Amino acid sequence: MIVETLWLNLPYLLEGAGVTVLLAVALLAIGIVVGLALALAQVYGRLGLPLLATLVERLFRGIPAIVLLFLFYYGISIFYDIGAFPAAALALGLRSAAYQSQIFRGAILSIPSGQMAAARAIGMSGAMAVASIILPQAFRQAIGPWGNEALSELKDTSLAYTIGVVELMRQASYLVSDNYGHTLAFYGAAAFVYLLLSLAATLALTQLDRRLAVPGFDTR
Amino acid sequence: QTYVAGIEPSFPPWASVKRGEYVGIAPDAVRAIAKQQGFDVKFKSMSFSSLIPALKAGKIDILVTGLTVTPERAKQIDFTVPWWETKLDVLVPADSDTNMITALCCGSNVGVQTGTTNYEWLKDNVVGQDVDLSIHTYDTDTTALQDLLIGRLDATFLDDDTARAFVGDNPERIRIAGQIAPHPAQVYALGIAKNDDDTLLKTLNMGVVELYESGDWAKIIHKYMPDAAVGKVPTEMPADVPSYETPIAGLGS
Amino acid sequence: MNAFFVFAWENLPALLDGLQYTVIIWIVAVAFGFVLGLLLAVGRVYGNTPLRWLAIGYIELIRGTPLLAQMFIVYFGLPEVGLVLSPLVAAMVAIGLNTAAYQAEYFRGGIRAIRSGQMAAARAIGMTRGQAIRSIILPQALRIALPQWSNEVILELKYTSVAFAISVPELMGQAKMIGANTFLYFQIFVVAALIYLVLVTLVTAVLDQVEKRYALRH
Amino acid sequence: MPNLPLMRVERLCKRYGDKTVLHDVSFTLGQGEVKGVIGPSGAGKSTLARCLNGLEAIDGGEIWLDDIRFGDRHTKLDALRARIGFVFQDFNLFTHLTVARNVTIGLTKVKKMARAEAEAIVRRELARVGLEDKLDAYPAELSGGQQQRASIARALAMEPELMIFDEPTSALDPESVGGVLRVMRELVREGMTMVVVSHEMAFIEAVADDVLFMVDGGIHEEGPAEQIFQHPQGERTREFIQGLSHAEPDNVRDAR
Amino acid sequence: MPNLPLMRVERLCKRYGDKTVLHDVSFTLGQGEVKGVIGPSGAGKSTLARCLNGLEAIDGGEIWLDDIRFGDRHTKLDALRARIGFVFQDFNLFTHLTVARNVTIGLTKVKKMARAEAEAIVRRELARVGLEDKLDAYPAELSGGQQQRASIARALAMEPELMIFDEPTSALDPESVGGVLRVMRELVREGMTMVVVSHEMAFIEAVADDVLFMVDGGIHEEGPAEQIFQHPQGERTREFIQGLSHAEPDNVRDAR
Ligand SMILES: Nc1ncnc2c1ncn2[C@@H]1O[C@H](COP(=O)(O)OP(=O)(O)OP(=O)(O)O)[C@@H](O)[C@H]1O
Ligand SMILES: Nc1ncnc2c1ncn2[C@@H]1O[C@H](COP(=O)(O)OP(=O)(O)OP(=O)(O)O)[C@@H](O)[C@H]1O
Ligand SMILES: [Mg+2]
Ligand SMILES: [Mg+2]
Repeated sequence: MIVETLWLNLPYLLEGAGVTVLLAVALLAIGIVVGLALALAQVYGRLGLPLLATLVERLFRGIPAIVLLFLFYYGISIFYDIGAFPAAALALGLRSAAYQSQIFRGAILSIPSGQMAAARAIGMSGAMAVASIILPQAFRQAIGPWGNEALSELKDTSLAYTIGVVELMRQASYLVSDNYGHTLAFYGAAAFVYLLLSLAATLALTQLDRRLAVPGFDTR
Repeated sequence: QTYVAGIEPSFPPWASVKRGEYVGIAPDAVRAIAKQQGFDVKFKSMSFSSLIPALKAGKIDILVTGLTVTPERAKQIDFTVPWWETKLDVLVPADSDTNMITALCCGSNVGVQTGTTNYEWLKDNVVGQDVDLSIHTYDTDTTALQDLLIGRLDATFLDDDTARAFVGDNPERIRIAGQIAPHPAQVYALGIAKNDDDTLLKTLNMGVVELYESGDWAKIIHKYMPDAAVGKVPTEMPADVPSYETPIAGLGS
Repeated sequence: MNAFFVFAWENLPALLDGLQYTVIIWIVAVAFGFVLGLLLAVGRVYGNTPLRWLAIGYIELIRGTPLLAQMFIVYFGLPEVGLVLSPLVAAMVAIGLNTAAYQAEYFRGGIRAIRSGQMAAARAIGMTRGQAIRSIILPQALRIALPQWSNEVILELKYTSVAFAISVPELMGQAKMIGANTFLYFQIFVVAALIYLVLVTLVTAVLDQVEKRYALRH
Repeated sequence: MPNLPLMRVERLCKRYGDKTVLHDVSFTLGQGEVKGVIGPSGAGKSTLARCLNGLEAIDGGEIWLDDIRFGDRHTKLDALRARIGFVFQDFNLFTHLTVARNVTIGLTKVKKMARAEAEAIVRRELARVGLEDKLDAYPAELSGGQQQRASIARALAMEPELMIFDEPTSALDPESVGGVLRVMRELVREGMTMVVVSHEMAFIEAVADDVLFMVDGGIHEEGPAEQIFQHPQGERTREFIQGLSHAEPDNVRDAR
Repeated sequence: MPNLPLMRVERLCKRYGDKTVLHDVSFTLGQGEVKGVIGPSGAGKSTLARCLNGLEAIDGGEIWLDDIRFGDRHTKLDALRARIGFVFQDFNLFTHLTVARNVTIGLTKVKKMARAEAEAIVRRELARVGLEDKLDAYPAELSGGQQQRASIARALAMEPELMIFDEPTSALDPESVGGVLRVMRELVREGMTMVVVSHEMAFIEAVADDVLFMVDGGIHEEGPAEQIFQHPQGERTREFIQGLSHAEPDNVRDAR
């Protein structure tokens, strides 16, 4: 019976999974762009910029996601009628940006300073050197920790239900509340879907790691 | 006119999701009222904690679920006239000999969903009365019940309707040990934002009463709870709820 | 605004009650995850093939599934095999098992960043592999992993709120209860957020000091 | 040989915090001139080399390349650096790029050259340093000497008017040194203007027109290579030149 | 001088994958003997040094230290290594520990010595290499030469019966080389048994009793230092010894 219920509700679980993936991709994309900007500001910024970036990072790492979701959904609504999905992508994306900034910062700092000097010495501007010499190397260093962050976020998309984004976990909990006594079965099914998604992500990252592998560095 | 109804559909038989559709007494009733009163309704699902901010931000217009009326809550939102009165059931494992009395004393572990008025009732009427009892609070009823089955709990407290639904599904594992009729009465109603313009409150109040009078209310109730006795609507109105001051919006005296 | 402060003040005791659970779960889980995470990372890098795959399997399984599901398995699943844990212990175990997988990956990153000469030099003065890993590799790997590991520590502080699902009345759970009573959800969450923020700021300050104190001089 | 001065340094000063690392350094560098820079460790040779390329901001004095003054507000240091090749002691090849890409990246990014055109230059420059068969190797796959020659090719590809070498052989094993010095010697023959900081005294003596002997952040003695090595004037210069051989002649075996 | 053989190597072979890096290497090392190992890059000198210390598993042949054979099932390689000091080209000091802790860690962890006792030894060994004032410095705060001397002290503190040096000076700037060679020369005087892989030919010539000239993974010529340097027998040896001076005598300035 439970199998049948699961089968009949598979489309909804998959629909939830679709929302989960979409939200994860959106928030990670925001996280990369903003996180990178924060990291660059922290490492290379002048005047108050590093301090400002650190402040933003601390704030978004410190405030619980649920409050960020409220702020971005109901707060922005005062000026602009934002949808739940974009609000969630923005709130969780900026939160992820704070975490990602630490990952990128660590990676940038691990690149020997000679690389920057050499880039400047052939006439590159600072920005050019960062873009074509420092970051490509830093990305490789960042892949491992970034994977950790991406997988956390994949599952944290479930927080978005708070403001009404119905994703995988919520579809599962609908089933749980409507079919009392099968908590483990439905959450188990959801967990299995997450596992498949995560393994796909890990595999993709491993491929990327191989692609970016450069002789002279451990690739295992 | 289209109203957006905020719903947390994990509270059968009042609100749940089946195959992607919002079902349960509350959404069915609101659809019927909408038809009668000539407005459109759109449902939007979100977590319970988000319903109130959403209402205040104008993201939704009506709270549609098994929403218990309390004077405390009435400071933040307006309630329509109550349409259901519920009792508190004490659930115990089917094979246990715990009764109403032993469930509430003697080192008993009792589970209850947080944020429910059931929890409030327990706190107000049992805790601090020098009884030997520990209360465990749960995010959802289902987790509390699961713990009852595992044996971490001796009894759980929950709304009569929900309790019946659960027992109906698992008669061999859980039984109802007894019922408590709290005072003041626990009643359900729809919620809306506090607003100077009481058009919506009037419409809904009228809708609730007309739905009851047309007999459709009883049909909806019986669809989800075949054996339930349908009481008069509006039911008893708790004191200190501003929107219940006479004249009641939409209902005259 | 004034009303907000009154409200915050009135409910502060309840939140602080919850905070105790949050902090205790967090400390135990992070410590437990630290030890297990180190073992997993070492197993994954230096272990023989079965051990390596065991570590990989564990890490990917845990990272691949939601904490809530893991917590339900520990809380509701283990009793099936006769192990009934109290909510608090179950929360510590579940969160500890979970964070171990993430911490392992940070530590592994740290180990990978150490030049192979360090191991060779340790072996050359007669250390066993175990001794070399313990006294030479890990102390350096931990220092390297520290900035990114701090992400995990802070994240975990907020993940303790999942324990509310199995009836641990931690900080966020208390806030939800108060919210349900008063319907002042947003306000109470903001108060909770401020408490988290203070805690995170403290933790980050400590970790910053540790990072500075133990920074590897290259 | 020196004719038009290509570079002029006047009363150059450089501080790190409180510490003055260079003070009152002045000299001129003619077109086609090879200037050797020698001196004990910590004398400021590397700092000077980095200043000449605008890699370090200066705290006093002036550096001119032709008629452009470093540090002027409208001076584009990036553009200046593109006219000066710099070879680092520890090569600093871009680890994530192949040898060929290491050489082209300055051409395509800085000089905005088309990829095809750049590749022709790469082949020419890598052939010149004897690495025509290493186009697709990564830096980590090369020996130290090969890495240094690749980094020379990277600098040469930009067609610099001046090459600065900061101890280009001191991170190399003795056998790799030969190859690098051979390439440098070739450049000298072609008439490249060069500043060479090096501990390879024999080499400096052989190729440099003029030698700066630096001590404690200042120029202690400047003169033609022959004068510095054969007839040093300064006390410190003499000591330094004489103290250079490590393999002290006493045969310790006999002492056992 | 060689008397009792301390170490015996017989038909040693070592492969990396398909590639044979050492083949049929045999020699003996007497108590108190200093063995120099020279040869072109890639000859297998470092690999040999690492095999002698059990850092690499060997694929054929035998290595004996006294009457203990490497690789026997009941041979504890860890214990063997504690009897052999190894000095790496790039020092490999433990980055996270002070100089003093670098030296004590082997004593406390491997020899289970009490902290206080170990510290006395540390002072003695660091004084011997002239670093008595650097006890609390971290490796990164030392110059290359100081780092190498600290790493020698680390090895010496274990009171090894044999010291192996793998190009201990080739990562150093020329001026730091002197200090390291001085310490090594002191060890020679004290009668330490040593294997020294080095490109410092003058040094090898001065201190080694016997020299192995390696080419392509084998011993091309072995003999007393004087023979190898002054009267090399093998064709390759002669070429190698003659090709050592980089500063070719032709004065390129004249060719311009
Ligand atoms: N970034 C820096 N901050 C502070 N002091 C510095 C810095 N870089 C160099 N110095 C100091 O400046 C002085 C000159 O250093 P520099 O590297 O120019 O000497 P050098 O002549 O190149 O020595 P070597 O032969 O050892 O390379 C040294 O005392 C050094 O400690
Ligand atoms: N880990 C390895 N895997 C494969 N090949 C290796 C490895 N280590 C060394 N080799 C190869 O073994 C050969 C001998 O290397 P080794 O480092 O012993 O030479 P060497 O005589 O010490 O040279 P150098 O003077 O450059 O240090 C070289 O051809 C090298 O490429
Ligand atoms: Mg220098
Ligand atoms: Mg070698």
